[in-house]
Amino acid sequence: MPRRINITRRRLLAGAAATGLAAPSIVRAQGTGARAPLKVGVLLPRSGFEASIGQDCQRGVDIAPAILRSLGLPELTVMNADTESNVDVARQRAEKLINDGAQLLIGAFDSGQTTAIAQVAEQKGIPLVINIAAAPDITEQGYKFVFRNFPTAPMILGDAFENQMELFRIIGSAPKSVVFMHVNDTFGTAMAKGINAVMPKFNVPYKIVDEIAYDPTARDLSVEVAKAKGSNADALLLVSRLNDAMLITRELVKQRWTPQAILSMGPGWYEDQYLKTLGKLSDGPISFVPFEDPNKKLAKSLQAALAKAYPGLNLSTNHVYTFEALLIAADAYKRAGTSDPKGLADAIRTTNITDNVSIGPGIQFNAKGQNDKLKNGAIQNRGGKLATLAPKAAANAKPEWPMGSYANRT
Amino acid sequence: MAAKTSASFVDPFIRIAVSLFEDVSRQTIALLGILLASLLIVPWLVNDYLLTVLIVVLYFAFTGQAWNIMMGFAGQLSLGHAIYVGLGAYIAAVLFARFGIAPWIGFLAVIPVAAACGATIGFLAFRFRVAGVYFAILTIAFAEFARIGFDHLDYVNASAGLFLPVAQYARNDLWHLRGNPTMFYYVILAAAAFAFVVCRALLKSRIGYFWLAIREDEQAARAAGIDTFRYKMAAVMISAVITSFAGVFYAFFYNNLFPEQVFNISRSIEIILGPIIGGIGTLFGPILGAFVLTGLAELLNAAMAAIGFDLPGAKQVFYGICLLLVVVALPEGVWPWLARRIGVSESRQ
Amino acid sequence: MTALLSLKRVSKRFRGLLAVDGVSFAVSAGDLFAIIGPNGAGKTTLFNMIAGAIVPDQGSINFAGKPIGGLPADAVCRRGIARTFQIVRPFPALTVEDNVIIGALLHIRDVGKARTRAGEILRSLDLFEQRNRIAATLTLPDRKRLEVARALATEPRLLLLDEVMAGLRPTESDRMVAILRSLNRDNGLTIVLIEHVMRAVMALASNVLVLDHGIAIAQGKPEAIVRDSAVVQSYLGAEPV
Amino acid sequence: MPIDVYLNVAVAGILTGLVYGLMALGLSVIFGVVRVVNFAHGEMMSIAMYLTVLLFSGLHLDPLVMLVPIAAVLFVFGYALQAGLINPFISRPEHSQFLLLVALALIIVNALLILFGPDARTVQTSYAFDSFQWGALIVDATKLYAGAAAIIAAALLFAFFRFAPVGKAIRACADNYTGALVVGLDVKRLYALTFGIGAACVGAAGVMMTLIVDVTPMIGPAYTLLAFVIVITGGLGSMAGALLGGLLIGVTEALAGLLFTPSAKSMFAFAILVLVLLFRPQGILGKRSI
Repeated sequence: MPRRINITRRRLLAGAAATGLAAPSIVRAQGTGARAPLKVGVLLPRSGFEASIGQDCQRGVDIAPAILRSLGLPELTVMNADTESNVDVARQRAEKLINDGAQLLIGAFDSGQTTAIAQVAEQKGIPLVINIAAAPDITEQGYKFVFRNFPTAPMILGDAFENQMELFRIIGSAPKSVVFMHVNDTFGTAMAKGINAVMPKFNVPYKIVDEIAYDPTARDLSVEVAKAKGSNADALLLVSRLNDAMLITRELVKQRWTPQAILSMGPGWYEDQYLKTLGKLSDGPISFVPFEDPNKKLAKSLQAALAKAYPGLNLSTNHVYTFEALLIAADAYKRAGTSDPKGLADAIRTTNITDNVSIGPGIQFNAKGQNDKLKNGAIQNRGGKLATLAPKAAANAKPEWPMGSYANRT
Repeated sequence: MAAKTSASFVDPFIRIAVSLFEDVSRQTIALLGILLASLLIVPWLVNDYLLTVLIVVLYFAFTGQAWNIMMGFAGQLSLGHAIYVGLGAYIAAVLFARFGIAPWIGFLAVIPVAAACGATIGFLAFRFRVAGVYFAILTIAFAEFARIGFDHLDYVNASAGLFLPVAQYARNDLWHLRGNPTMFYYVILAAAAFAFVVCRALLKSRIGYFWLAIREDEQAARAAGIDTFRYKMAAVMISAVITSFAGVFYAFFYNNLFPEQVFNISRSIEIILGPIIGGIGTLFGPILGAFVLTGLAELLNAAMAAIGFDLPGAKQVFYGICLLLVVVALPEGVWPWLARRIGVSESRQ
Repeated sequence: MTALLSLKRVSKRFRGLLAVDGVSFAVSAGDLFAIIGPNGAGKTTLFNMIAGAIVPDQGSINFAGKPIGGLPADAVCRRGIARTFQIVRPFPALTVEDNVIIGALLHIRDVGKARTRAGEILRSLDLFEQRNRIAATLTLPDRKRLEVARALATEPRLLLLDEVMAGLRPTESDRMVAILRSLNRDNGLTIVLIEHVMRAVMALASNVLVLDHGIAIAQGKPEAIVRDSAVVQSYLGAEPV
Repeated sequence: MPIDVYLNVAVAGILTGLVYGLMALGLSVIFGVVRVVNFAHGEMMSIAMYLTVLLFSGLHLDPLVMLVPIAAVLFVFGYALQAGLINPFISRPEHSQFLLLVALALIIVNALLILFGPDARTVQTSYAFDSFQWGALIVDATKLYAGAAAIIAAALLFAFFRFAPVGKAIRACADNYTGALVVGLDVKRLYALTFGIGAACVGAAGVMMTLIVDVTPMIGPAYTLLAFVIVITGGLGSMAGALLGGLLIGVTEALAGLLFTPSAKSMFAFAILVLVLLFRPQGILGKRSI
């Protein structure tokens, strides 16, 4: 805590310099021994408007060390930094972490903050493993030290339609028309832009009768839902966030409309808080999202670790991919046998982890640093738990279709 | 004859240069010299992290100086300066990303747009007698318009964000603003120094006196024959154009733009905190304010890291408390207080 | 000789109240013209219309042969009419010198030359010693003179003074009278003043206009005005000389 | 689009607008009297919202029962804030007041983040999902209750300023500061009272708002801005104006969302604000002040 507030410029610089300059020497001292823990800087938006997600991701970080140890992977020293949901702070924190000796960076959920960090990482030659960020551009910039183990918006869309088609085959029916509602933020817009390009590649049986974009800071979605209801579509196709997913559900109940299905292609509808807050009303929606494969061994141990550390919490996408980023780091460190950033980056490039948590064949990166093998799952809310419906390899339940009327639940 | 013409051509510039430093006390010149010299050699002394912090400091010193023209000189409270940053950022970035046009040329395109935007807001406000808090809200409204508008503007990729191609770090390309932090540091240092000199020149010129008159008492200024509408318009437009350069810098430094980030009200607030804390209407105020605020934020981070206290939000609470204490204890800002302490006189303008 | 300033049937209404009702008068160049009348007679409203702070509802105002009624205040000032305010309004946070420089800059574009000019004016009004003080810290008489100085710096042909003597002690008031007389006689400046202090009016004015309830009830030489029965009844009766 | 959709949306807009109006009323009262622009208004509301959530989850008290006690708590908060911190700032320039309240807002937002965590909190009453149906018109029950409570609270406030001696004194203070001093009113206390009353308004609005929206620590700034838009549209300092502004903005946003893309609906609120500023700078029901 600052003792006094009237700090002169000189004293301020001196103070900052003292904290800043001391760090690199520690790195050099530790960097020589291969067995020393790898210093991993984790940048997450833990305050500001993305605090909720950032702090959820952080849980994935907190439960990771024990699991990694049990896998026989080398120790990691995690250095946490808060980006405050702000691009410039993200950049400054990244510089600070590297300065304090971080040998690898992980972050940062938000595409803007991630890009700002990516530049620092690239410039310093420190590998960055992106936990979550869907903007396609990030891995199209020619970065050499930036890796992303998360699907891009077009990948998410492609898988969503593939899984929907599989679902419709299993059920033997499909909606004829949908209304497409999406939040007008970075992710929502990227998805909305991608949909026209991706959808024609699949023989999707329904037509989009209306597209409704809404404000990410919307306080009230009654108009949006009334408009959707007025379009008389069979089902709702959505890209939303947690808070608006809850708002939309409430409005559906109050406006007495239960669509045949709620098909979500983003966060919100399967998240823990959604299930907890809405109780019985949370049942039914199907989410087509990057998710865990519940049949994988590591997924089970991650679930167990989470249940122990945060009882009552369901595993979320945030936990899964943040954990996997640390997994990638530890794995690369083990194989590289050095904390030299260049060596680490080369090791990451040749990553081939098949025993992972998320759906799909495993973790590999293409030349651009993107894991293009990632697969989404289709998951449905059932009695406060999540059931995986597709793809076949990860499925553990049959779909409930059409969803039960909201009117009969209370 | 030739010598004489060239002398008479150079003469006004010399006179301007001299007039910039006449009636400046020796301490002030010494202070300025020390400040500039230490800022110039800084890249050799500090690591990249501190350099980034200093870039942020100078960025806010620059925008604070530009904002101060409107508020500190002409007395018009703008809470929507993010609009000029955003316009500068988007125009320069789009020109570069789509047509490969260098940001310096891009800035030439930014100037008329920023000036026109400032002129529009100014014209509406001053013609329709929107003043004080109402003017402040009007400026917010325009920044919000821009935010929502850009959120829907497909040409700049709407809210999905605009990304600049990756910077080549191997060499510093000043012309295309691609390079390492040291290059960006000198760019923003030059900009901040330029803004300082321009502001001082403006303040000591006829227009500066007229602005001060308007700030002090608009009706009395009119009675003294000052066409207040015209000079207020000039203040908005000059401030807008200078601020818009900060946007160009922002776009090329961070390499990505999201309307939600650049046009956000919190951006406008960040811009004005420095000059208010430092001392409104003074030339050193915005610089000092930027140092104090960014330094404070980093210091709090470092202090919390040192004691191993990792609680999201705690830093902001302490930061808020510090702001509160400063504004309660030093109503005129830190600089006028400090200037009295160290015996440097900057007349209370 | 044509008048420098002439008003014809000028009226102004505020909500229901007719503040100035068809007032006409003329001021010739070189005149020292006083407007007197009880409180609320419409004197300041009349001033504000001449100076451009208020637009008249009816009537015409001509200055140097051209209509100025309805022009904004700054345009009126640039035509050559400077004013002071009843409640003084120097630029409070600026120095005395800067206050006057601002006035001088209206016609002198160069700041250095404006400063020289401001110095001359401040000297003539005994304010030069105080030039580096902040205006807000001056005493009331000094602030009143500062306002006159700022007005003079705009190089007016006509000076409108709104109760510059009010609140001054007799010695200070005498000093002001001397300054105004010198400006009028030595520099040929035309002055129109609103005044309550009759002693000053009698000492200074060459012509007097008496306003009552917005109507001009008398006009003439000061000696004649004092004898006018209507004036005595409405005004002087209440407040003997 | 069937006509009943318009009807439903318009009614929802009116009800939400009423609650917005009540929130903005607090801002208007404070500005009208104290002449301080409360840039921490939305943040103060989020305090009330968290209090509601706490009491609801702890004691299972219905939010509508908590209306008066929470308004009272906020009154005390507002009173103390004005008396302790803001009072010296009354004569300071706007930017100085602005900074003070922005700092306060920053502290509130982040203190709430530390205390309650980042996740959205909600109050799930037994009637949270009720709605009334009359033919094609479906009205959200919580919005109806909140709207009704907003009208009652506003009516009480009007009565207070019209009939209570203290209310009249405050009005006198607002009309003529020096006059109030001359007749011996304790202006400082009246200012603190006014700030308290404004805070109580926003407290009551916060309680009702929890029926309609979930609360997060970051919710404040958006509501501060919204309150500004409403109050300036309606007329800063005018109580009826705040309610009218709330209705106008509520209905405008609702219909704009229906007719155009909902993601741009707040643009229409700002458009109304700009038009009002240009053609009636004092706001629709405001008095022209100097």
